[in-house]
Amino acid sequence: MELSFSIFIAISSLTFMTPILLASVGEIITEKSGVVNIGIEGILIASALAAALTAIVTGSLTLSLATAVLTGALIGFTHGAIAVYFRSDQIIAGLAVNIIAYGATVVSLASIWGAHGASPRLEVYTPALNVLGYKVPFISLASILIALIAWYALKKLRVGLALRACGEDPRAAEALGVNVNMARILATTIGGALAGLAGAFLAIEIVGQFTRGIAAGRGFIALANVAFSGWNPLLAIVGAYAFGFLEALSVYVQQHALEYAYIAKTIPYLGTLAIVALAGWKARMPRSLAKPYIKE
Amino acid sequence: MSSREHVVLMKGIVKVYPDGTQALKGVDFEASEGEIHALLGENGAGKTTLMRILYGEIRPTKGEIYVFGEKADFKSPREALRSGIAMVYQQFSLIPSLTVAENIYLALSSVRRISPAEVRARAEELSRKLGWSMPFDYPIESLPVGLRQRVEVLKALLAGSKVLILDEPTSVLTPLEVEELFKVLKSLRDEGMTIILITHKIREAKRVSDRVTILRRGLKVGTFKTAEISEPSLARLMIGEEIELTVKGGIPKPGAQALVVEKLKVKDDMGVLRVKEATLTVKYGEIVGIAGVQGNGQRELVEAIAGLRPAIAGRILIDGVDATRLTASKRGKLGLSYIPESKLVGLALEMNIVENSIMTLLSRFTRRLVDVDWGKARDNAGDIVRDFGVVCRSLDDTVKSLSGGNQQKLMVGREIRRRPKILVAHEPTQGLDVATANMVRRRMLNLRDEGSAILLVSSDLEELLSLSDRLLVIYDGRIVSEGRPEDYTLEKLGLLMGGVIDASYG
Amino acid sequence: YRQVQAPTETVTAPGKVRVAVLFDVGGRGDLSFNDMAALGAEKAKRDLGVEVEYNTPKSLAHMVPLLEELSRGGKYDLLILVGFLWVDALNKTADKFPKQKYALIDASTGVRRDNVAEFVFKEQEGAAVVGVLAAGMAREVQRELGESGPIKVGAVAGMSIPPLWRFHIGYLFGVKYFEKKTGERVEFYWTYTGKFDDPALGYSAAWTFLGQGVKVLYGLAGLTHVGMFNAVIDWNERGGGRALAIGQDASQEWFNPKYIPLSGSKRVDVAAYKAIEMVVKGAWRGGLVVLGYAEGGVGVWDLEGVKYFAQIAYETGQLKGLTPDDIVRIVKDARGKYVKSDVEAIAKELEGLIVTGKIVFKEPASEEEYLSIIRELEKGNLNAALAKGSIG
Amino acid sequence: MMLAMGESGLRKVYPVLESLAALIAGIIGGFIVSAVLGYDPFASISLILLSGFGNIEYLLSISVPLTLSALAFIVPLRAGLFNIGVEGQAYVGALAAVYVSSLTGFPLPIILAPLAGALIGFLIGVLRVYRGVNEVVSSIMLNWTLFYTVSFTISRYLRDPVIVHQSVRVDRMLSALEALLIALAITIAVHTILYRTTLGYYIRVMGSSPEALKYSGSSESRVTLTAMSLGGVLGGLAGALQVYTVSGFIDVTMSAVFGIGFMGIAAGLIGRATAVGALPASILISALIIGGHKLELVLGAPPELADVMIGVMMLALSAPYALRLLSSKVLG
Ligand SMILES: Nc1ncnc2c1ncn2[C@@H]1O[C@H](COP(=O)(O)OP(=O)(O)OP(=O)(O)O)[C@@H](O)[C@H]1O
Ligand SMILES: Nc1ncnc2c1ncn2[C@@H]1O[C@H](COP(=O)(O)OP(=O)(O)OP(=O)(O)O)[C@@H](O)[C@H]1O
Ligand SMILES: [Mg+2]
Ligand SMILES: [Mg+2]
Repeated sequence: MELSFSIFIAISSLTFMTPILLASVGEIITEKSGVVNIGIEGILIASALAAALTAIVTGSLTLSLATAVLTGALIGFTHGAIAVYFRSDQIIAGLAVNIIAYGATVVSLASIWGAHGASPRLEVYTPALNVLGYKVPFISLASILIALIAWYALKKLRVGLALRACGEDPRAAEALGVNVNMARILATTIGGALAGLAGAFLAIEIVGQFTRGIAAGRGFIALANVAFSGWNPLLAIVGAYAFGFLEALSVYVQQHALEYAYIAKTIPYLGTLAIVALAGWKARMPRSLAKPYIKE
Repeated sequence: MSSREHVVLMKGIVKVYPDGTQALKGVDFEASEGEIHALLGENGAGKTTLMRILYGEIRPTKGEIYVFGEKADFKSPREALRSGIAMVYQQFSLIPSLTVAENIYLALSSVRRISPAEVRARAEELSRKLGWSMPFDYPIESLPVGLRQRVEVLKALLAGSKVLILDEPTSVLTPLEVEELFKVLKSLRDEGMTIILITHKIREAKRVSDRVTILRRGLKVGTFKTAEISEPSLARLMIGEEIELTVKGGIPKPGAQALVVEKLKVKDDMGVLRVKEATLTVKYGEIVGIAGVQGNGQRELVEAIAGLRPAIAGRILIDGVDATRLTASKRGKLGLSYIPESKLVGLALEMNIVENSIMTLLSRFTRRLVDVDWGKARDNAGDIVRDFGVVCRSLDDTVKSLSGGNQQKLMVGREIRRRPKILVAHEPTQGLDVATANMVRRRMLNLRDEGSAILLVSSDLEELLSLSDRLLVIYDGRIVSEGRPEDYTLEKLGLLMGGVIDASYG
Repeated sequence: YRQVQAPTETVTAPGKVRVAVLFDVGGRGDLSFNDMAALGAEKAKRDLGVEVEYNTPKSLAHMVPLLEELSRGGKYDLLILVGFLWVDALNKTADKFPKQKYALIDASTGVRRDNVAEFVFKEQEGAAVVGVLAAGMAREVQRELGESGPIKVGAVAGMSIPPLWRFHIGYLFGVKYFEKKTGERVEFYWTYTGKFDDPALGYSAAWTFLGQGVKVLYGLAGLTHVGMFNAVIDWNERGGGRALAIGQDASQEWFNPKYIPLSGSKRVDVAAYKAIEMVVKGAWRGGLVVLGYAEGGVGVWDLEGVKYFAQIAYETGQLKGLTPDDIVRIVKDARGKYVKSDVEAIAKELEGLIVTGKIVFKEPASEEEYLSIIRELEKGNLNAALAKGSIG
Repeated sequence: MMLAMGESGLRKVYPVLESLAALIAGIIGGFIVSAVLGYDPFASISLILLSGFGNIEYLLSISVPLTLSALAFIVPLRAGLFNIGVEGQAYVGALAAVYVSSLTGFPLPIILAPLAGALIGFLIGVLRVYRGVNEVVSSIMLNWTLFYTVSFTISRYLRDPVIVHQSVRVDRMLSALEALLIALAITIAVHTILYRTTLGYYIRVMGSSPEALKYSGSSESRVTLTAMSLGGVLGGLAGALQVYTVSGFIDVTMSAVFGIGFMGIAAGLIGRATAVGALPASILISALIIGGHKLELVLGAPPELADVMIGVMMLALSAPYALRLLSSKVLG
């Protein structure tokens, strides 16, 4: 690879990692509070549709982002509330979110635009910066910032300590004066909101419209990235970036080995797996993850 | 009500848990300013429940609460904290992965706005005043229990509490640490604080409290001035019937060496060396007790003996066989049985009683290599349940649905009924009421009399003194003393357990 | 060069003919052959007054039972099967229901049956002309930017399956033909994204190519290449670069006529329409129908076609802000700007060779054969791709 | 709370009540979505619910491989392991079935396919035990890796001489009845393994508490490896049965097998993570999917309406406590 091309790939991977990073950080926040939400894929899809619909109807980027974030937050909130008050099996509920979101968005696509695959094109863009001559969407930088903030907040701020307390030992957290139920719902809502932003980014910045099942598994990649990172937002940046970078690399490798095109496609997946297996940082998940907290 | 005296007033408290358990059946309770008030009662009497209600953690089914003369209706501990009530639970309310400072900050900031730096400064000042040196930047999980309790107390005091509830605070402390704690409590009382001390140790209540309230099976028996009531009458009021407080065994007839531990070194989950060259021997037909403050390596020691934790160095001989590298099940086949301290280890809570009843002896209930004989297992489970009085609806109940005490009975019963050649028992009577605990003790003595070797680790010193034929003291991962129980006084034991003296002394 | 005509009106016949269109897995919304099949059927519905129903199997697992059930039911005069995944189901079913008529589109069972009409396309032929034009367009973009060095063209493809092998061969052939005729060096970039439904992946694959200086990208990946379009648009409008995209199957210029001035055609709609028409007119004939350049089955969309699809998009609300006429005007300008007459001449020449049958492309029967053709083409051996005729 | 006398009786029927309630919730969910989006809700729902049962042979042939996939998910789940790798295991199982069949003919593939699946399950287990890699991470990554690797193998080594994109086909197919018998036999086997054997015992102990497992004399690594391998065996079988009862071949786009692992998770969970629940749940899901096909054909509504119903059903099943709350409110 030439140097300038390497720099190009290095910079543009920032764009491609963004949805995965945002969703991962959201999920880390959610899981730190003791709730697991494997419905991120569904949130990505649903909020991408919300972003597209709003952008088309209003033409406003701000509104479009806001609706997507709100949609994500709403789904996250619902998931959290069901988990907290109905003590749901969070895994089943999350899978259900995925299935419902996929089905409902395809059905909506047909009933809103009479289309089966894609919405009309969106005529909005997110603002972007120019880094060494290459486009870097502002949201991509923001996503890194969000990861840093999440890391800092989880480590230092009261709200972060409180969240972690809920994920470690909800009973003790409650005794420490934390409202565990509220904290968990708050966390899933924030997690959902970030996944919502990721969905909007996917639709607005990358694809330029809504397409059926637009996330194409990125929600699950984000989920894997959460475990990959050991619930650390900083390492989540590394994981998301590595995946984006390896995806680009696989395109490059194929050029030189057409007969191994299929094999080249495995690069991002095997590469990520190799990183986790070799790095082997001992990840400890929040002790009370996915366990309902029953007060009495 | 006169608000001056009755800092806390609870009237007609009834509590029915969601599963229908009637924990409190109309209890009145009051505590005044500047007193240490002991709340005495057997296991399951409702002491903790009453205080959890006062602390706002759970809501009473019926009843009224007044704090400083005002009607209180706390919806959460946060509200109670704001009103000046703090509680230190039996299981500490600390987040293991957070540091001391973070834990304290989290607790204080839920009461009012405060910066981490300010919390830190005030915590340091207070601990200096109490003469404690606290490792503020260490995660709780790296601290010994005694220190964790101090964190809890610091937390409560810093929150500006006027009422401090302590739930069985002494059960995890050395006698020395108990003294320390009582000294602090008394000085706090003298400063005007109200201290409610939950305990079922009559002697403690007698020593430290000003007044005592006794609960029995969800009802209040009465409130008395401590000075005006004797220990035997307290015991009678508490238990409701005369029972022997201690069990005495026959004369031991030690035989061959059953269990030998040589220069054993063991690490804990965090990789910290917890057992540092421990050496001990248990012979057939004797009970060897180990005394020690929680966190001095006894858990790692017995887990290593049971085969749940690798030994870093040293040897373990079971019935003469070098078992250092053997798996837990191989050791079981050599005749070793182990009662763990934690029910999470000793029981599969999601599974039913029958399934749990064969957990350590699956091979005895297996036909043709893999086929589990459930008929036989069911019989076995029925025997345990009957023999140890496990209260359950049916043998198909999940163990999760049993009360803590009944879970303990099931686990202990399973191991004792196995008639092991060698039994390693870690806190075998925890959570059991006195009658059942005594039954378990008697069964262990029977086992010994039948020739089994027993290694008993317990935090109940009276239990140790009355059951052991030989007594060891563990401190900081080493056996620091060995002798016959008659050789020890409670005071000397305390000093040994606290590491103040070692065996060479006296 | 001859461009493919927009679908034109035909006779309106009466009759209560019932047709079911059975899509490929994934179904409508691929902006590619499934949608095109629906388009043809809808046109037949309007023009021929037939009743059309649609069905999308959830997975290949459902194809055999579904087809059997519909055949047994006997409710439909014609079952249109879209995509090669139906081959097996058809082989299992067709002989059991000799009265049921089937039309298989974009694949062949390899067996001739009276009740089965099969429509296959010579993707190589259309793609070859696209290749010439793509190289020419890339050259103009490069000139416009004042860049020197080899011309760079590329494609973002879906999965490595036979239709895409044919596209690959044709496209590369066209590029090499251009190289031969002009003597200008062209670098060729091709990637299989492995998916037909992941536009974000299409974006990142395209972006990687654009970063390597590729100036024209051909989209051969269904929904996935929607992301490629967006990457090209971004590259122009926000990346500070200049590049063009080429669509495929339907005319996709209306997506963004400025940067997508060209689309290859593959008339799945014509095939569907023809099949229905045979039934309606009582002119059914089983057997293989090969739709090549000469038959108007593949090629490059002309402005009429561009307008036709822009019109559909306009009516369904997909196209906003611009009218179909605007689209046509912009496309015309763009084509004028980027397709120079020398290139047009080369394209015409190649087209002539194809239409007159002077050259006929090989049908790769295996992946090995496909790969070896590609290797030869890369070396400049154009004849390796030909079953008949040769390039001098 | 509950009436004291009926309590234990109620406990027994609760799972059934919950499943019923979930079905109803699913129906209501589908009803609302179809009504909101402008399709006749009564017609839509009755089509989706009933038409699936019109052709039992069709229904069964689709349900059987799905059952295997559900079982493949359930077995590790009972040990607390989340086997999302069924998908990839099914790929290699299908590949092995087709390949071995081309070399030897029936019944050997049915033996070797599970072995291939087991290898993948074992690998996931090894990564977890020896490298501490969370099985969710490795499964997700391996699924895609295997997708492309199997595609590669088909396109390179297994093409059909006549129809290029297809692999060599298996030499005989199983009838729906044969498949059903196999599924029943395997269900019984899995149930027996889980509840009657020492292995199943240890699997369940681990699912309850890994600490207790060690205490009971087994080890987490051993059970992890066996449970994942067993899951892999079933996943491989799911792929093989998909080929043997449904498709007869696999193609480079893997569409014969694609998605079976993910649907299996849904079926396993709707079947309440029990071996005996897997088959009924698979039949229900398959019927809904077939119903979705009919819906599109008859009403022109998107077949994905069936997905919405399946999802709502799962959501309802995820929170049995909601039902308990509801019934305690209703009963007083
Ligand atoms: N969460 C709960 N749900 C149902 N019943 C409970 C719960 N907690 C306690 N109980 C029951 O309430 C009664 C009182 O329990 P509590 O914990 O208050 O006793 P205690 O006096 O503190 O006992 P101990 O000395 O063992 O701590 C017991 O019968 C117990 O079984
Ligand atoms: N969180 C909970 N939710 C529902 N029931 C509970 C809960 N915790 C405990 N229980 C039930 O409450 C009862 C008492 O439990 P607990 O362990 O507090 O009793 P205990 O005081 O230890 O009893 P024992 O006197 O036998 O030791 C049991 O039936 C148990 O199943
Ligand atoms: Mg208790
Ligand atoms: Mg208590």
